[in-house]
Order: sequence, then C-alpha cells, then structure tokens
Amino acid sequence: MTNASPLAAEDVMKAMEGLGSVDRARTNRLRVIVSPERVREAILRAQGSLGCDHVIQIGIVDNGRVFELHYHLTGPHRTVVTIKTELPRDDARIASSHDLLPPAGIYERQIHDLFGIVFEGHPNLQRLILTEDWPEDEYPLRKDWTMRPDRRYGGSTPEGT
Amino acid sequence: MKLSERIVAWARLKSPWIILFNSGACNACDIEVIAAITPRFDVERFGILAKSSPRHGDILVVTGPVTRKQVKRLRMIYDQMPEPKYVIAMGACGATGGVFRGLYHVVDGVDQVIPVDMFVAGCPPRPDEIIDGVVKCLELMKADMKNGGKAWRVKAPAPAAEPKPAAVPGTEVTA
Amino acid sequence: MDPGWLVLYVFVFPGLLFLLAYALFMEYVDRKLGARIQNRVGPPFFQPFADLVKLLAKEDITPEDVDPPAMRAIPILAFAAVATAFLYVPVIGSSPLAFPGDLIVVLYLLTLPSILLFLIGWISRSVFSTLGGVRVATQLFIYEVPFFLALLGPALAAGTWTISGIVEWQRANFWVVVFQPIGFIVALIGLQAKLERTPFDIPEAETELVAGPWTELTGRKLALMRLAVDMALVTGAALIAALFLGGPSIPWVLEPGWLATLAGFGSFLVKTLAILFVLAVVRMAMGRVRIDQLNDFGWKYLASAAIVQVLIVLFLNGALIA
Amino acid sequence: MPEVVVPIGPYHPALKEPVNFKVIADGEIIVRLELDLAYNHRGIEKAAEARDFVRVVPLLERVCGICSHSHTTAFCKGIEEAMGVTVPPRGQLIRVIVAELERMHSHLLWLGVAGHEIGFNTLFMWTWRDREVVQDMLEELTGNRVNYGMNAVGGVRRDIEPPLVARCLKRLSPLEERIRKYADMVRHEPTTLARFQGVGRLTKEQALAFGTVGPTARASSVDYDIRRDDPYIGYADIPFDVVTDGQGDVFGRTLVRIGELLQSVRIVRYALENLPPGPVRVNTPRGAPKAEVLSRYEAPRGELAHFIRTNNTDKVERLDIRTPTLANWTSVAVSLVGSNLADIPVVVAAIDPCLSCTSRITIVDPGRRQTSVMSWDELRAHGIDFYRRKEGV
Repeated sequence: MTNASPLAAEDVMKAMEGLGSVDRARTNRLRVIVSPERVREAILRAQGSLGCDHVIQIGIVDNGRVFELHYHLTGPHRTVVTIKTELPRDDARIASSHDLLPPAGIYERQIHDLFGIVFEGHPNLQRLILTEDWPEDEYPLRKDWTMRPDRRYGGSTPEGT
Repeated sequence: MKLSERIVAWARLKSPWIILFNSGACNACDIEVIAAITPRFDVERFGILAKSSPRHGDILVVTGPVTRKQVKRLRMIYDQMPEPKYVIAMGACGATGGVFRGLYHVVDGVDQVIPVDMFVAGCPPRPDEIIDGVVKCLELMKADMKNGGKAWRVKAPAPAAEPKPAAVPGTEVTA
Repeated sequence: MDPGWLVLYVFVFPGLLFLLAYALFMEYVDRKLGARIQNRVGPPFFQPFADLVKLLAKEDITPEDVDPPAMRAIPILAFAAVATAFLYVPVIGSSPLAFPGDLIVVLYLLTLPSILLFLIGWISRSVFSTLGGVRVATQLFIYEVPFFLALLGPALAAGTWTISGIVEWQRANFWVVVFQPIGFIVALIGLQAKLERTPFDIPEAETELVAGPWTELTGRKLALMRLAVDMALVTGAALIAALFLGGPSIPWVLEPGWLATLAGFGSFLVKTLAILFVLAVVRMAMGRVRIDQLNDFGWKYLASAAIVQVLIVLFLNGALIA
Repeated sequence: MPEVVVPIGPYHPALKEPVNFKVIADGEIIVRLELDLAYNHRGIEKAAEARDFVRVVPLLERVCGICSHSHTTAFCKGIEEAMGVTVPPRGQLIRVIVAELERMHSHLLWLGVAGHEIGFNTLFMWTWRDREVVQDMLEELTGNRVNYGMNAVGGVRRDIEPPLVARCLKRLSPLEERIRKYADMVRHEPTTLARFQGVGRLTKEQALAFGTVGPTARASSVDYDIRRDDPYIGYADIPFDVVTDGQGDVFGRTLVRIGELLQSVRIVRYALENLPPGPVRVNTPRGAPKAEVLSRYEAPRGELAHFIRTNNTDKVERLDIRTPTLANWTSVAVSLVGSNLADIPVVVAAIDPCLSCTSRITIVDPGRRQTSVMSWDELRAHGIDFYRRKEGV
C-alpha cells in the first residue's frame, strides 16, 4: 500500500465533481470546498474513488464570522484531501460522520464541547472534556467567549478549596 | 522528647513513602519523579518508596497546575491520606500555574486546593532537586515534631486569595 | 523441659523476638538483593525497622461502613498464626513443642494469613480490595494443593508427621532434596505464590488494583500485616529448609553440645538465606503472570509434578520395604 | 460474582497520568469500558491564540513533557511554511538529532513502563538506567533534560560544537548494544511473552478503520510513517527504514518500538557525522501572512497534526492540535472489551498514551453509554454488531 503515486488534482476534481471547487493548498494537499449538507457525500466519495482510509484530523477554525470545518483525510497515496465546509455561527449544526469515519466520533465530541457545534445523529454527544460543573451554555474556544466574573466555572468549591 | 517519641521521629525521617499525583501537569515532572526512583538516583537509599495507595503515603507529591476537573480528586486523595501527611508541589506549575497561569481550565497552583508544605522550583525540577525537596521536607517534618505540629509555622494570616482575573485567558503576563 | 526455658524459647529465642528480628532482616536482605540486581544501591539495613515503627505511629483510619473490631482483629490473627507456626519449626535442634502431626498444624497456620487477607479485602468495602481479596482466594486454591503434596513427600519418606522427626530422619539418612528434587522445586514455587511475590503477586498487582487487599489498610494494621508476611517468609523458608535440606542438623558430630547447637543454628541461617536468595532472584527476573495463566500452570504442571513426586516416593518406599 | 465497576484513575498507579476508565468487570473479564480522559485539559489552544509566536513555542513545549520537541517542531515548521522561510540545513539536522533522541528516550521510557505494567520491575529499572544516557546527551545538546527549549521559529537556538559531537557519537555504540540486549530479553523472557503475546490484538483492517497511528498502526502492518511519506526537516535525505510488524498485539508493538530505537540510533549517528556547516537559524518576520497549514510530524507515539491558521499578525488565528494518543484511543477501547482485567494496563500502555497531550483538548467515548447491565450474550452480539458496522464502512 505504500508509495502509491500521489493523487493529481484532476483525480480529485473528477471524484468531487458537482460538489464544489478544488484547489491545491500545498504540494501534497488538495482542498475541496463543499456545502455542509454534502459533507457526508464528499467523505463517501473520498473513501470510494480516492481510496482514503485514514482520517488525520477534523480541524475547526472560528474565524469570527463562521465556523470552518476541515476534514483531513489521507490514504495509501499519502496525499491529504481536505474537505472544507462553513457553518453559520448562530445555528451551527451538521450531520455527524461517526459512522463513516470511526475515529471521527471522538473529534466531533471534542468540537461539540469546546465550540458548541451540534453533530446531528451522533450517538453520544456528551460533555467529556470540560469539568462536570462547567456552565452548560459556554464554549471556551469560541472567539467571542470570555470568562464572566459573576459565574462559577467549576473546580473550586464555595467552601474555599 | 520522650524516648518513644524520639524513635518515632527517627523512623518517620527514615521512611518517607511518597504518592505521586498528576493534577494536570505536562508529564515532565512526573517522569522526573519516576526517574528519581531509578538506578541513577535511587531514592530507596533514603528509604523513600513510591507507594500506590494513598492510605499508605506520607508525602503527597503533586505535579502540575490543578485543572478544574482535578480539584475534587486532588482534595479526595489528600483526605484519604493518614496523618501526619505532607504535600510537596512540584515545579513552576505546582507553585503558581507556570505557563498555564490564568488559563480558563486551571486554578493556578496546588495551594489553592490543599495546604502545601514545600515547593520545588524548576520546569521541570531535575531528579536531584526533587530529592533535595523531599529532604528539605523531612527537615520541616523534624521541626514540626519538635514544635508539636504544623501550627508553629503560621506567623500571620495569609492575605485573602485574589479573585480570578476575568480577562481573556492567555493575555496576562505569565509569572 | 523446664518452664523457664520454655518461656524463653517461646518469647525470646528462637520464638517471638528472634522471629521479629530475623523477619526484618530477611526483608532487608530481600530488598537489598532486589536493588542490587536492578543496579541500585538499595535501602540501608535499618529500613524495615524504620518502616515498621513509622507505620505503627501513623494515623489509623477505618474506612466507612467497615466493622472496626473485625478490621482490627484480622492483622493480629494473621500475626499470631504465623508466630505460632514458627514455634514448631526446628531452629536449633528439634523444637521442644513438637508433637505427632505438627506438620499439618504448621501448614494450616501458614494458610491462615492468606485467608485473612482475603477477608480483609472482602470487608474493606473498596473495589480494589474486594477484587484483590477474590484473587487471593482464587490463588489459594491453585497453589495450596501442589504445595501440600510437595511437603507430603518428605513426610512419607520419613514415615513421620513431625517436622523434627523428618529432620532427625534426614540426619540419619540423607537430605530429602537429593531424591525429591521435583518436590523441592514445587515447594519453592508454592512458597513464592503463598507469599504473593512476583511472578505470583497477582492479588496486589499494583498496576491493576492499586494494592489489592492492602489498599485500605493504614497505620498499625498495615504494619502488622506486613510483619506477618515477613514472618511467613521466614517460617516458610525455615519449613522448606527443615523438610528438604536437613534443617539445623549437621552431618557430622561436634563436641561439646553447645558447639553442635551453634553449628546447627548456623546451618539454619545459611539454608534459609539460600532459599531467600533463590526466591529473590526469581522475583526480580520475572514479570507477573495473569490469574488465568497461573490457573493453567498451577493445575496442569505444578499439581501433576507434585503428584508424580508423591507417587515416586510411594513406589520407592514400597520397593525399599519389599 | 456480580459485575463490579472498577474505577481506574484519575489517580491510579499504573498510569502516572490522569485518565479515568470505569471498567465494568464480570469477575476478571471486562464487560464494558467507559472512558473519561480530559483531566489534563488546560486550555492551551485558547492561550495559543492570545500569545505571539515567540511565546507560543515554550507554551507548546509544555503540552507534553515527553514529546515536547515534537510539538514545537510541528508548530515551528508550520509557521515557517506559512512565512515561506527555509531553515538552514544545519539547523534542520540539529532538529532531527533532538527529535530522534527524544524518540529514543520516549521508547526506552515506554519499554520500562510496559515492564512495570506486568510487574517486571527489573526491566523497568534497567531501561530507565540506559535512558539516562539519552537524557545526558539531550542535556549536553540542549541544556535541559526534559523540556529542551531548543526550537524557535526559523531554526534552533543552540549550535553543536565538534567536541560535543564526538562525545555523543561515543555514547551511541554502548547504547545500541544495550538496546539489542533488551530486544533479546523481551523475545525470550517467558512471563513477558505470556503477557504480551496475543494481547490487545488489532488486525490490519481494524487498525485502519480506527485510525490508529504510529507504532500501534505499524505493529498491525500498516506501513505509515510521516517521516517517509511526507518528509520534513531533512528526513528526505537521511537513510532509515520504517519498522513494521505483522503480529498486531502488544508484543508486536514492543518489537516495532525496539526496531525504531535502533533506527533512531542510526539516524542520530548519520546526522551527527554529516552535520553541514553554516548557521542554525534565520531571522524571520514578526508576523505571518494569511495562510492555512496542516503541519504533520511523526512523534514517538505516531502522527501529530497541527492545523495552523495565520492572519497577517504575529498571533495564530487558530491552532488545532490532533495528538497521536487521541487517534489511538478508539482502538484501545474496542480491543479491551472481553479481555482480562489484568490486561488493561498493558494494553493501554501499549499505545503509549500521552494524556497531557491528549487532554489538552478533549475526548472520547466510542461505545454507547448504556447504564443497563449487559449479559455476556448480549455483549457478544453487541461486539459482533459493532465490528460489522465499523468494518462495513
């Protein structure tokens, strides 16, 4: 499986036809930009015709306007195929891809906890990373989040520990 | 001191068993503490053993800035230890929070949660420094036994802890 | 025997006091040997004593929901059982308390600490202790049978159930280990398992169960329990030395009597330390096995080996008589 | 015996780092496993957005004390890529030397810890003694034993003098000999074999499906190594082999790590002997232009990915770190169900979990979190169904 020839931009374009534009972010990284509804379809196509069998990361960026999700996939060809999509800040929800990419369940849970993005269809989208008594509606990695002095963020207890 | 007290005091100094607790450190302190057990440094020479059950420990070695999630657990481990017990806070993080000071998920230092008897400086402290810290802690223990408990060390009431800054995490100047 | 001497025998030498001192010394030798094998310096000689005194002086916590008298009584019982067992093992010549069947009593008394350890794990109300206790009991069923069978061999050969009698028989004939090597090895493995030392430290597996049944023990209880195990090490080593290596007897006659006794005591020390050396090296050279692997090993090989040894002894006995 | 819940961690002697599994055991057999891992979450990613590049590097060094060089190198090379800066060859090779020494110390550490997990303390003591040799080299090269402080954006901060090179080269040969001895020891010691072989087995398909990386994947014959597949900091010119193994169990992972130790010795020796002259660092602009970089790095535990977004300032807009341990967790949770309680430490240790890396942000629960107690048959059915669903993809 090693040292298969790298993917050409044309291959990716052909595979992702009709989903969105493809550009080359780096010599061995190709990026396709799709709409949120079609992410699952793009992942399926990447797994099918592009032979991607490994998910590197689901990167997330809060750029102040929208949330960007980057699904970094790779395969025996060792070329990174990035599927990028943008979610609005006020209603950030997207279909979960935990059944397509088994490790994605983890990454989605982390993103949910820190950014508050809802992955629809995820079997167990619960708090795991922040402390149990962290306020429910606060997502610390959002750009506009700050700690409010009037709130208790868990950890220390009132009796002065 | 009576003879029996003297023997007990001697035994305590010769047999400090330590418990290692990672309260959110970067592992560097932990591996240096474990390195102190291994042949190059070999703390068993001084009777120091690393124990696993907090019920058996004399000295609790805490590494790391305490994360909010670990506060409760650290407190529980401390409560489980039998008296007389001592706490050593390891490294810059254990003392003040180190590079993590002011981040949203840490409470800045072990002494915010449990009483600390000794701080060991360094990021991370070398194993030699850790051994030195334990030895200094033993001297403190000796002084405590001479003065009948830890109370003599309290000279003036500590100033009230400052409230946690509400600024954006990471913008503060680190200590 | 003069009652004054008997009191001296039970409480001072080679009874309680000597046993305590020798147990602490054995622990020191064990730890030091281990440290040297591991390329370390190891603890100073007073270390076990310092540990003991420190633990005795520490706060004694009884966990919630635990019956305090039971928790207090168990370590004392374990301590007493082992201390009693040691009285029947010859240290300087035969034991004055010997009676027919004392081998069975000693074996029973040596089993008690394990059962008590199981009990203390069970009543501690902590998951680690309970699981550790269950493992102690499981392990007990695995090693006890081969251990007993292996110790049966010398008794069958000598035709007596007193330990001192077996020692006498060996003085008259030769060391049991010469014609029962399998039994000797099985007995050593059984002792290692009984004392829960690597590779059989499954009940107190630090990395899985914190400290197993020991987890909730503090202060005095921990001190007494540790001491009981150290004493069991001495008693077990002395028992095997007596049954297989001729105990304190020496093959030649020495005059006067006190010199012979002294030489006997010397041979006791040498033999027990030699056994300890073997046990310590095994402890250091191996990892811990899993309980199911121990089960396989114990019943498949250890028990069969012990039975084969017993059969061989029976056959030889028959052949000699015929 | 009824089912017992065994809480492993967050304070637990097997893992000196905080992690919590609620292991539901039926006697000795693990029925279910619930993971809770973020005890070390400190919020480094948020802090990285608020500090400039110069101050982020020491911060990232403390993501994890064991793989501190990995995180800083991944970050620095990402920022350098965004700035369009090339590090001089000498600086690159010094980075490689430190990186491979770090791999050696990490793998030796792992070997000792794995020995400790099965109660084989002598192996633990011996490997840690030899690890001190590596630590000495690191200390002489960088000035620190653990958090090296070696990397900076644009190169490294200290140069290596020729006498030091000679001293390091002299230390490598005895070390290599010792490593070969450990390889021999692990292959022949009966209790080690009994505890390692056939434990925590992952097939190649499972390893791929659960997204494992690093030695865990390579032990299941997944031939995946960023150093070769996406060469960075001069690995393209260095001769080395990617070690794989077909056994897929803990024993296979041990063999892979020992093989990698020998490869690391080879790389360090090559790099020390072929250090080119020249500067070790270039000056870089204060800010970085708008860019988006996925910086991948082969850390001791596997592929480490830093997703960096810059926006014309001297601060990153977003730094998203995916650590190797996080990628490997799913496989652990799956391979533990149905195995023995005694195997937990060694299976968990086999991926060499680095929890302070992982919990800097997150975590996991691969299974469904039912509170009902499953019978053994139900569990089997669940297991079969689980694998079918996962592998069907």
